Amino acid sequence: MADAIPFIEILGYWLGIFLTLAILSFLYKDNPFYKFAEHLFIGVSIGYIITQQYYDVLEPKLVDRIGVPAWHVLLVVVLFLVALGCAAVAVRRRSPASVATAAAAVFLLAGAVYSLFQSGNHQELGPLVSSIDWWIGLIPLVLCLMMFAKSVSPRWSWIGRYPLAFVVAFYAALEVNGLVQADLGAQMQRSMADLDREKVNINEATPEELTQLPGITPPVAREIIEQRAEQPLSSIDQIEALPGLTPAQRATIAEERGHLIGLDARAGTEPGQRNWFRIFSEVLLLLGLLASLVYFYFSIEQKGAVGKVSRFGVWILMIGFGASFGYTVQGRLALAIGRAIDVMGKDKDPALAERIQGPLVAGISILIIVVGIALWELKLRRAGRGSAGGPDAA
Amino acid sequence: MNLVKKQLPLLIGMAVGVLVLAEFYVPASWLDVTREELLTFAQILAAAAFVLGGVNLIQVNYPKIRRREEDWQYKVVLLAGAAIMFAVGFPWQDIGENPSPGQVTVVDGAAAASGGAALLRVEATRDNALVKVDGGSPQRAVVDGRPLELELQPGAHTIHVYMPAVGYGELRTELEVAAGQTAVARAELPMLWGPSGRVRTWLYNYVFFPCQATMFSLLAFFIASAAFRAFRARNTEAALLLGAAIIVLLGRAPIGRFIYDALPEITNWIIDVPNNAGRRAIMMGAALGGIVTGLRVILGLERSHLGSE
Amino acid sequence: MDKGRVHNRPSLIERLQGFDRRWIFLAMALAVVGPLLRPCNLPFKASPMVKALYNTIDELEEGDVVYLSADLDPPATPELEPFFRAVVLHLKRKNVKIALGSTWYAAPPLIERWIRDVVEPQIARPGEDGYQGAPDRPYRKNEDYVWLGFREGKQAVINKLGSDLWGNYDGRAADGTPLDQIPFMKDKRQLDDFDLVILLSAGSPGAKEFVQQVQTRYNIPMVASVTSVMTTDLTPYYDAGQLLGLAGGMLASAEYEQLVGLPGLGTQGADVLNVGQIVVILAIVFGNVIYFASRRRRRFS
Amino acid sequence: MSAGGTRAAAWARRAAFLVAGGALIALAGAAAHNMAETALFAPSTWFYLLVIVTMGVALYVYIARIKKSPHDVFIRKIPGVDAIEEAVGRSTEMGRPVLYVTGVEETQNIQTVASLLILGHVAEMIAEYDTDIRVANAYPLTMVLAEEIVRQGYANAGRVDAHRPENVMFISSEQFAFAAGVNGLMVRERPATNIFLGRFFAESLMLAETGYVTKAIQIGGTAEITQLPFFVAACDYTILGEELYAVSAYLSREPNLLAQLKTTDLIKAAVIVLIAVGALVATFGESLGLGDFDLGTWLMP
Repeated sequence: MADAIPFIEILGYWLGIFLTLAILSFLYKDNPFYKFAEHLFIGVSIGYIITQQYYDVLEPKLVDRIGVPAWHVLLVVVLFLVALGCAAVAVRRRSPASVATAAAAVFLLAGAVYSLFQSGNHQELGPLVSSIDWWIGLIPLVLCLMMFAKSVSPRWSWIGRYPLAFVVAFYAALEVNGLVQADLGAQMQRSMADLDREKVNINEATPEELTQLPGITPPVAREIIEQRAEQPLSSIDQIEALPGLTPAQRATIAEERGHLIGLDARAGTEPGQRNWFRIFSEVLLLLGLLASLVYFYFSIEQKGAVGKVSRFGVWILMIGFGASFGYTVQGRLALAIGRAIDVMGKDKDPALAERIQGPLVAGISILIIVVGIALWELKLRRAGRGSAGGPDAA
Repeated sequence: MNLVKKQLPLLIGMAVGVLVLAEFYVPASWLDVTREELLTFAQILAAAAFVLGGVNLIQVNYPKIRRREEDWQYKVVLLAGAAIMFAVGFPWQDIGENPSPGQVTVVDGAAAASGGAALLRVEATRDNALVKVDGGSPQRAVVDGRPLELELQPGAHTIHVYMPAVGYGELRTELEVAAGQTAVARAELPMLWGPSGRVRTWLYNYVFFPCQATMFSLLAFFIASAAFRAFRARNTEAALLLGAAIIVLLGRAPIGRFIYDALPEITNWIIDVPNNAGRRAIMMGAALGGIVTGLRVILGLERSHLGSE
Repeated sequence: MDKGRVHNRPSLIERLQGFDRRWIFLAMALAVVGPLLRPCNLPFKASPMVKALYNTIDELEEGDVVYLSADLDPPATPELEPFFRAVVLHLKRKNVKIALGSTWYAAPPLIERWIRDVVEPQIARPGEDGYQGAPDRPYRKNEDYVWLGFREGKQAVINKLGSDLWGNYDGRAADGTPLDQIPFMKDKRQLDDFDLVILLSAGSPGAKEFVQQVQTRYNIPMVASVTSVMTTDLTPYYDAGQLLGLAGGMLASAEYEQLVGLPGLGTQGADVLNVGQIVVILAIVFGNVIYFASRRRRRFS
Repeated sequence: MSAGGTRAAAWARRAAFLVAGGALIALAGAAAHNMAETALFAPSTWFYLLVIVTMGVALYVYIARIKKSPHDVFIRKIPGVDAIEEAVGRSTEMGRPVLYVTGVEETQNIQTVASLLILGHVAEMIAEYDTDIRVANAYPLTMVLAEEIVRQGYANAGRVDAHRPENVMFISSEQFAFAAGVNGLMVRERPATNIFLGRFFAESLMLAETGYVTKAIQIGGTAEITQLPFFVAACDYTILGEELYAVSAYLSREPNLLAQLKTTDLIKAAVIVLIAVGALVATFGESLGLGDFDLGTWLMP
């Protein structure tokens, strides 16, 4: 049904392709196309964030709970503050103007509160207001308003400390409890494990233990359990030869064999079989962990034996960083691949891709951007400003 | 004023912190209830902070336009983008009467239908509308400028008329027809505004989405150049990092197996053993650091986040 | 003087060091686009962490309910969308109900699109090229799946999911349907009530925060598919049994596609990864060759 | 003023005492009230509570001790810290500003807190050297704090007049818009020193790369481990993970921070010993006559 898709959508795809290339033009240098796309994106994202946060969080959690439109409550709060402020000034200076303003504010406030109760749309407000729950619902509103105080006047910035103190302490407490369990406790527990864990005895193991083994999927595990009920297996080779397996399963198991890290290393047919490579790995895991912890121990100069240990720890850390680097490169590449797939229409229905003509549109966009940048550079050169800075301008 | 300006916020922070901290260790139900409330407050404040961020950005950018600072034209684009996205995010159709997506009426007489069948006529106001009957494959509602007519077996049917794009109302009804009757589905399919509305989704799909994704994809290029120009085996540590990186890069690509068939296994071992050892040490160290910093905030020993007078 | 002039002329190595990096950008662009035009489809096999994830999901039974948290934004789609498609197909084949939620504001329109493209229609049609294994069936909104929407709050929202999922979503789905009218959600009051939690994470808050805030505390069965970048951050959690399976990045998504028999975007991308990664490796090697060569020259002169 | 200040402080202390005492009494009372239905304490959490309480107590003890004799505290040298002053000096010579990026997290993040602490000292250093600073923030709240902290730094150096609030900027909370904004800043203003401290995600590479090209001295530090390889790669000095927290203590010699470092070290030493003992017991327990005793499970049932 690609032909039914409205033209405005196709136009959208074209715009997307153009913006993609406009941003990629940053790779040549910072230029008006990039700046345009960037600013458009920032602007759109601001509008997007505000509306999304309002409809998904502020409306259900704040506005709906109060039961009246937020602006109405806001009005009451503002009027209240005005009245309070004027009253304070009036008491101190005894000025008639502020007395009058305060009186007016109180009058309006009374009106606003009255309308709160009387407004036809919110007849349930009466019982709401009498519940403690409703008043608790006002607290976050007040905190929000306090947060906005600084935007109104820098002199009020101290008001913002209340919500800030709340938020920082709150998240700190959440994080402390999370860290102590997941990142400290659970990791300690894992590190205190038996270094010499025996091979999984396939004649005794539970289905869960079996499926942990390489190449053993739940159906294969069921086969093993059936088989061993009749007669215990005498070697790992027998798994491959189980009668109920599909050729694909058999091929997978054959691929996963291997005495160092494969199936043979992890599974045996008798109790108490040692897995020497596993022991080596577990010991290295433990020593590497302890040495790296020593590196992050700050109360001792890293000389002599301690220095050697922590140097070993740094090596372990660096190998880990290398692994991390490899994964990160892959992730970044995937981002570019994703854009290429999208622009070339490889992820779309062929009929739709036919209508979009991604590569052609990309070519035209590149042409527009190249000509545009050339003209822009020409103009800059005429103006005597030389070439504008870009990522390679050093 | 120091009390109101400094000590009281700190005390509130302490109280909140202790409550949330204690909740995990003390299984008292009132603590649970309090925690739930506080969680909601925190969520609201987090959302409001984003709104504040938007307001601040406008506060920052508007003077730049007024003062005609360098690149002020782009700030206009920025503010216009924000204003448009903000405006289309409001569900305008909710003001006044909500437009209906259409209705189905069943009338007697089905001239074009063969004996014993009923007829469905779809009168869609939009040329691109699609029709699905009983969850089958979609059909265009307007064929060569004429409304689609379909034969229906007598009995109950579900009719779904919709647009092949997001942000329109859709007509989804169940109807019952007898032989010789005609069901007329008038589908208005009004365009919707608001969070899942037409224009907002369009802007998300074709501006927000490609821009954000492309911003990230610049990294693929930067990483290649960093690899060429900055990634050096300056010393043992860097050499180890490099070596592990190259092994993992090869081992985590399909081509690794063709170079040396144990490469994926070696990669898995690097991830499982040295990587996990170092990573776990960092994790535990960071956890300890995080706990103490958190405790300092909760105990009120840390007040830099509140700024100074 | 002559000598000095010779010295002033940039040597090959010095010229290579001043090499305009935009050539590398161009090489990278070609490395990404080229293999898409000419795929070579090298085979690969699933790694243990991905297999563990697959097995965990395979053990679910008909009628089970999973909570799928998609904490991501557009840039994560190349890596996580293939996984989403594959895992949803897997769940649909097993007739498992899905509750979708998110803690990222950038996600909702994206997830709504995925629901339309992947969750609602039938994706594995028998007899169609490329698809292997059983077909799935179309999923109906609020009967087979529910889209709960997005809520802000970083750790707070995750913590809240752990203790009061209904409260977090204010008792209703994203389309406004009250949760107590959705039969399979009736007794799913908190994360612990679900049979499995599947995380698709592109950063923070994400899998790490889920493990910290709820998994360890309530001992919730949890698996995660994350972007490549986050993978090594999370392997200790997998190793310690906090995550029952972990898929990291595009290749892992491709491996999952292979396991469920739905070759798609991930498999397409895995092909391109080969060339891209070789380009990066060559860049590292050449960069270092130049570095060491210039260092030796400096030492001699 | 000072008299009023002390009096207010005294009142504040009294109030704090009252509130804290009241909270404790309330807690105890409510707990007692709840005793009938639930236990006062969840026994399986004893180890976590022990860790937290020990840390809290150790923190106070260390603070008291350090206040008494601040110079007895030993902290090992942290490579990369001395580099900050050197880099600021070079910036002064070149007459170019120092760019300080506080990371892309909000204020509640502990890394952001550490970064802001270090910012205070950097700002003071900069005021003393009479150099310019630019602070880039990803969140409005961070900007608010950073501005006050920089102002305080200038004040400590006695140069409040030189502080310009517009040098502390909110760029964007959209990660990549932020990176692009900071990159633009680097290209335009060409800071001679870039300091990236705090929590960083994918943008670390973009920042460090552009900084590398503008030939700035770069100091990078984050506890976000996935980003460290890039800081190691492209920065002149790297502050690894937890060292970030140590730096703020090292620079300020402030009792609070030193106590924090000492407390972590104390527990860390205990953890090292516990893990070593636990692993040995688990492995050789049977030959030692301990049977199936497992320290890990005993501590955290």
